[in-house]
Amino acid sequence: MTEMTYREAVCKALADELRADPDVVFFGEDVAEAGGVFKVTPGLYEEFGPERVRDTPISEQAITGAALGAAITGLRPVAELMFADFVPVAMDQIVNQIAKYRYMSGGQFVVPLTIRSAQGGGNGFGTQHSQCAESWLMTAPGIMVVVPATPTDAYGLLRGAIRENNPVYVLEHKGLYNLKEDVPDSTGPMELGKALVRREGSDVTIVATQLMLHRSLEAAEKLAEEGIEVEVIDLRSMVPLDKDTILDSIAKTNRLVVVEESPHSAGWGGDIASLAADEGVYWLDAPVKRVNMGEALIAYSPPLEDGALPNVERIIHAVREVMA
Amino acid sequence: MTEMTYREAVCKALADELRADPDVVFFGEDVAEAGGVFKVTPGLYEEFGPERVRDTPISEQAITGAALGAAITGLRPVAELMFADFVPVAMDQIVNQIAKYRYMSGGQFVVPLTIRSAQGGGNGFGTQHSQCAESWLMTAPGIMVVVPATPTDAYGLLRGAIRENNPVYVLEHKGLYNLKEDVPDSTGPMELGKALVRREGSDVTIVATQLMLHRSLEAAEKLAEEGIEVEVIDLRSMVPLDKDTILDSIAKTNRLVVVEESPHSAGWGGDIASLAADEGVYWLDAPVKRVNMGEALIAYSPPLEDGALPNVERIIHAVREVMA
Amino acid sequence: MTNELEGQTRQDMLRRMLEIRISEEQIQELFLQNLIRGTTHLCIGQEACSIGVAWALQKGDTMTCTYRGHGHALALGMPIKDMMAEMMGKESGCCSGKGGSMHMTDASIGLLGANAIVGAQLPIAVGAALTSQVKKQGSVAISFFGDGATNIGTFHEALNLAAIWQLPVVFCCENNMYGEYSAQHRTTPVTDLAIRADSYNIPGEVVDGQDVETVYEAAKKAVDRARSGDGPTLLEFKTYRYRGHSRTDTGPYRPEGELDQWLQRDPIDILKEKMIADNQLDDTEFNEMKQATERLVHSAIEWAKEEPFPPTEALFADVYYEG
Amino acid sequence: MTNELEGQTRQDMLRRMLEIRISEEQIQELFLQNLIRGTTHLCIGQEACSIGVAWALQKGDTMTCTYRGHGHALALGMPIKDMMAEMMGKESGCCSGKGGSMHMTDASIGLLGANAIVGAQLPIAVGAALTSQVKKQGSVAISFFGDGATNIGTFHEALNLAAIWQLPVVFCCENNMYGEYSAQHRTTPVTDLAIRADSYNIPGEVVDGQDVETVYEAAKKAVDRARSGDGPTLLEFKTYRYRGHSRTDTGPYRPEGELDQWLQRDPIDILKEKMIADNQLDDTEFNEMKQATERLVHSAIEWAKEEPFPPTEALFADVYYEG
Ligand SMILES: Cc1ncc(C[n+]2csc(CCOP(=O)(O)OP(=O)(O)O)c2C)c(N)n1
Ligand SMILES: Cc1ncc(C[n+]2csc(CCOP(=O)(O)OP(=O)(O)O)c2C)c(N)n1
Ligand SMILES: [Mg+2]
Ligand SMILES: [Mg+2]
Repeated sequence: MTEMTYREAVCKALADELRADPDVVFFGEDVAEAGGVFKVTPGLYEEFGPERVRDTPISEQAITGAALGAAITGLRPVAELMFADFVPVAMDQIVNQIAKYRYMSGGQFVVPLTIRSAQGGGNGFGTQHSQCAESWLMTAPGIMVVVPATPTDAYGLLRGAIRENNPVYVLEHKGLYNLKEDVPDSTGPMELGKALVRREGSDVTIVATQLMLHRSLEAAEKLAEEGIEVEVIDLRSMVPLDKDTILDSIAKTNRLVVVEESPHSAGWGGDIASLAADEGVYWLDAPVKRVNMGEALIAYSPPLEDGALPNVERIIHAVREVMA
Repeated sequence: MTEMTYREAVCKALADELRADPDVVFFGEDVAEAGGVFKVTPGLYEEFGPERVRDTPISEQAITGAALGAAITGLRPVAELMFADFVPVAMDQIVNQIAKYRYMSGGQFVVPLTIRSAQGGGNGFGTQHSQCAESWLMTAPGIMVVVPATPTDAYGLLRGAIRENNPVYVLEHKGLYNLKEDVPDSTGPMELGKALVRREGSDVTIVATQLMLHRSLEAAEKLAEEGIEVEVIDLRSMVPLDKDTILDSIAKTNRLVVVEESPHSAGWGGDIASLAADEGVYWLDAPVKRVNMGEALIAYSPPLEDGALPNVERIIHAVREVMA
Repeated sequence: MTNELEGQTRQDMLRRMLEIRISEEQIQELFLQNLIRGTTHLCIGQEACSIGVAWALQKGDTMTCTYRGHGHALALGMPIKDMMAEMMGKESGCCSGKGGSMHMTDASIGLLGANAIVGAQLPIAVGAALTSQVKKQGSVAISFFGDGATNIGTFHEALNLAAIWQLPVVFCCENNMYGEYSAQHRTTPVTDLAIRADSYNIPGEVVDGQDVETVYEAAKKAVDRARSGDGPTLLEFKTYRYRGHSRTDTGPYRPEGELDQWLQRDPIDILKEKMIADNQLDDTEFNEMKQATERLVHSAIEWAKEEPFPPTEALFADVYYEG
Repeated sequence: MTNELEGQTRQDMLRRMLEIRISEEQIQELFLQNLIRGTTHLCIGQEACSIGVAWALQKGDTMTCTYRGHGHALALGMPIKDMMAEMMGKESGCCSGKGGSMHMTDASIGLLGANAIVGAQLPIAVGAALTSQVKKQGSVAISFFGDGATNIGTFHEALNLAAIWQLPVVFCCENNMYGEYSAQHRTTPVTDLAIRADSYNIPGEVVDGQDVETVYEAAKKAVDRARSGDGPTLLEFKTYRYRGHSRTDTGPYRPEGELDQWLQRDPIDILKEKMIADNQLDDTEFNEMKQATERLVHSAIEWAKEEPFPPTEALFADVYYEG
C-alpha cells in the first residue's frame, strides 16, 4: 500500500508508462517545465527529457491533431487539454478525426492515443471552466471515455488507457485531485469498461461517477440511517459501458437513480435510463430519476454554483421519491 | 397553397425575413454569389446586396463568433455552416460562447442569431459529411435546436428561428431538400418547441424527426395493414422539447419506439426514453426501444451506409418487438 | 504627431491607472482571503495598455477582452463597486455574480465580454464591427488578447475575416512575454507578433506598452483608420505583468532581474514623471491622488462585502431570454 | 541547380501524370453514371503538384491530403484498381469501401489519409513528423491543402507548432485560385500565400505548379531541409483546376478565357514538349503511352465494377481495434 493523492496517482501512472514504453510521449500546455497548471505532472520533464515531454503553444486543434498523426505512425502519445471545457475547441479533431480515423480507412490504422483533461465544477472557475465533457465525447463511436473517481482508479485507468490500442479520453475531476487513498502496490494497468459496485444495497440503485459518486455514497450512508439501503455503482468507464453491472443491480433493487454532473439535455444519464427502460423495464417498480443540473449552467457565484451541482440533499430527495 | 420544395421553402423563409427586417443579415461559405453549395440560397445576394448577404472565407470559428458579436450589438444574423458535420469545427463558439453568452453576463445580452446547416446521411457523402448534429447541440442549454421535416416546417420554423430572441440552430436534412409539398400561403413564423402528431394511432408511439420521420410514417402504413396502429410524433424542435405531446401519446399507446439518425451513445433518444421511464413509467406496457445507428459510423459504401441508417424494416421490427 | 496630452487628460489617465493598480493589489488579497474563489489574473504592470486604448475610444465603441480584464473594465469606466461585487459573486456585480473574475462584462460601457477561452473573443469583436459597418454606426470594435493567444486558430480566422470585409476593428495584443508559464520564444517562433499582420495585408505596429501616451497615439491612429473605413489594424503592445499568471503563481519561471528591469519602466511612474517635469503634478498631489484612490477602492470592497449573494432562483434565470 | 531530370524519370512522371488525368476523366463519367455516389473533386490540371512532390520523397515518408486527393494517391503509387474500387465503395478498395472518393488512404505507401474537413489534415501531418523526430526516423511528412484552407484555424496552429518544434514537415499549398466557387481574392487578403510562412519564421516559396520539374526541385529542397533537421517549409504551387469544384460544377464563376489561358500551360504538355525537345520522346511514343494508360485505367474500372460490395457486417468492424 502506498498512500497517494488522485493528483499523484495520475502523475505516477504517466511516469510508469513513460518508463515502460519508449514510444509513449506526453505533451500539452505548460505540462513539461512547469509541471502542469494543476501541478499534476511535475518531474516528468526532468526525468524523461524534452524529446518525450513537451510544452506546446496554445493550440488545442494542433495538439490533438498532432497526437493523432503521431499515434498512427508509431508513437503512443498522451496529450493534455488542460480543462475539459476546451474539448469543444478541438472537437473536430476529436470526433471527426481521432474517433473516425481507423474506421474511415477500413481498419488500416491503430490509434493508440490518450487525451487527458481536468473537468468538473465546485471550484469557482465559472461558466467556461467548470464543465464535464462525457456527453460531448460519447457522441462519437471510436473513442473510449473513462472517468476515475479514486486515486487507485486514476492510476490504473490512466495506465490502462495509455496501453489501450484505441483512442481514450481520460477525464480527471478537479474536485478530486487532493483526494487521498492507499493504493495497492499491486495496482497495474486496468481493463477499461468495467463498472464497480462501490456500496451494496437492496432498495435503490444509484449510478454515478467521480464527484457525484462520492456525494452519492454520502447520501447512501445518511439514507441507511433511515433504513433505506442504496446500491451505488461507479461507472468508471462511459465507453465502453458496463451494462451488465447496471442491469444486475436494477434486477435486484427495482429502482434507479442516475446522478450526473451535467445539464439534463443530451446528458449521458439518458443512456442509462433508456437501458433501464428497455432491457430492465420489467424490473422497474418506480420512475427512473435523473439528478443533474437540469437547464442550469454553472455560474461563478458560490450559492449558484452550489445550487447547480447535484448535492447530497438532492440525491436523498430523489431516492425518497423512487421509494415512495 | 403554393407548391414548393423543402429547398425552396428555406430560401423563401430567408428572403421573407431579410425583407421584413433590415437587421437580418446572412453569411456563410459560398452562400451569396453562388447561392450555396446545395443551391438553397440563390437570388438572395442579388436582391439584398453585398452588405447583407455575404460570402465568407473558410473559417467556421470566425463565422459563428462574428454572428455572436453581431447579434449582441443589434443585428439579427443568420449564419450558415454548410454541413452539420462542421459543428465540431466551431463547437467552442457554439456551446461555450453563443449558448452561454447571455447567462455569463447576467442577462445583459439578447442573442438573436440563427445558424443553419445541412445534415444527415443517405447520399454517399461519407463518414465526415453525413452526420446529424442534434446531440452535440443539445448538450448546451442556451441554444435552441429545430429540425424541420417538411417544406411547410422548413419555411415556418426557419422564420420562427430568425425572429426568436435566443440563439437557434436550424438543422436541415440533405435528404429532404427535394421534397415537395403544398405550403399554405397563410404560413408564417412558427412558434418553436411544439411537436406534431403526424399520424394518429392507438397501439405504439414512434418519436422521430426528419428523414426518420418519413421512414416511420412509411413503416406505420405497412403495420396498419396487419392491424397495428402506430402514432407517429414529429418532434420538430429538440430544444425546447415538447414533453406533453410525447407523454400524452405514451399514456394512450403505452408503448414507445424512438427512431434516431445517429449513433446510440449519448443520442437524443436517451432523453426521450428517460422521459418515458420517469414521468411515463406507469403507462409503459413494454420495453422502450431505440432504433438508431448503434455503434456504427456512416461509411461511404452504399450497402454500408444503407445498413447504418434505420430503415423501414428495422422500424417495423422494433414496433413488433414492443407489441410482442 | 505630439506625444503630449493636455494636463487634465493626463490627470485622468493617471488616476485611472492608479485605480487599476490598487484594485488589482486588493483583488490578490481578497483571493488569498478566499473572498474571491477560483482564480484571478492580474494586469499589474500592463495598465497603460487598457488605459491608452480606452482613451482613444468614443461612446458607442465596443471591446472584447480576456479573463485578465479587470483593467479593461475599469479603463472603460466600470464602477469599482460593480467590479468588486462581481469578484465576490454578489448580486450587484456587473454580471449579477454569474461571471466572476474572468468575465467582467458591461454592455452599457461597450464592454462586450471578458472571455475565459483563449482567442474566442476575437471573432466576437469582428461581429461587433460587422454591425457597425452594416448599420453605418461609425463605431469601432476593439479586441484585446495576449501573446500566447496569437497561436490559436481563432486569432488567424478573425484577422483574416476582418481584413477581407475591411471591418472597423482594432486587434490589440498585450505582449507581456508569457503565456501562462511559457516565455514567448518557447511557443512562438517570431519575436514581433505585429508582423503577423502581413498575413492579412493589414497594418501591424509594435508599440511601447508602458508609456500610456504612446499607446494612446498608436491606438488613436488605428481607431481613426478603422472609423474612417480603412479596415483593421494589429497593434502589439510590449508590456509585462509584474505578478504571476494567476492565483498564487509567483512567476518562478522568469529570469532573475527581469521584473526589476521592467519596474524601471513602470507605466504609472512614466506618466507621473512626465507630468512632474511639465509642472502638471507634484509629489504631494500624487500622494493625495493615490490615497484618495485607495479610499475609493477600499470603500468599494467594504461595500461589496456587505452586498447579498444572488438568490438561488437566479440559477435558472437568463439561460434563455424570456419573451 | 539543374531543372532537368534524366529521361527515365521524366518518362515515369509523364506516364503517372497521364494516369491521373485519364483516371480523373473517367471518374467524372462514373459519377455521372452514378457508379460513384456523393461527390468527387477532380485535380485535372494540377497533376504536376502531386507528382513533383511525390518524386522528391523516399520510402518511409508520409503524406496527408484532401478530398481532392486522387492524384496524390496515384502519385504515391496507389494501384489504380484499388482507387477505382474505393470510388465505387467496393470491398477491395483501398479503404475497403468505407472511405470513398474523399478519403483515399493507403498506409502502405505512406498516404495517411485524404481528409474531408478543410485543414484537418495539417496537424495530422505535424504529428507524423513528430514521430519521425522522436524516433529519429529521418522521414519527412507532407501535407497538401488548398488556397482556401489557408484561412482556417488549423492551418495557423499546425504551421506554428511545426515551426516551434522544428519538425520535418513540408506544407504544400496547391493554390488553384478558387475555394469552391470563390476566387482567392474574395476570401483572402493576400495574393501570395507563401508569405504566410513569415508568421512562423519558416521559409515560404511561390512555385510554378504547372512545370513538374520546377515543383520537384522546390519540393526536393524543402524535403531535404526537413530531413536534415532544419524544420518545416511552406510551398505555394500556383496551379489551376480545369474542372469545377466538385460533382457537376462547371465553374460558371470563372472569368471568360481564364481556363483557356491555363490550358496553354498544361502540366502534361509542358513535360511532353521538353522531352520531345530533348529527344526523349516523340509523338508516336507519347500516343502509345497514352493509349496504354487508357487501357490500364479502363481495365481497372471494368475490374472494379465487377468487385463485390463489402458485407453488411463490415458496418461494425473497425470502429474499434479489437485486441
Ligand atoms: C482555448 C484555451 N486554451 C488554454 C487556456 C488556458 N489558459 C488560460 S490563460 C492562458 C495563457 C494565455 O496567454 P496570453 O495569451 O499571453 O495572455 P496572458 O494571460 O499573458 O494575458 C492559457 C493557456 C484557455 N483558457 N483557453
Ligand atoms: C471545415 C470545412 N469547411 C468547409 C468545407 C466545405 N468545403 C469543401 S472543399 C472547400 C473549398 C476548399 O478550397 P481549397 O482549400 O482552395 O481547396 P480546393 O478544393 O481548391 O482544392 C470547402 C469550403 C469543408 N469540407 N470543411
Ligand atoms: Mg501573455
Ligand atoms: Mg483552391
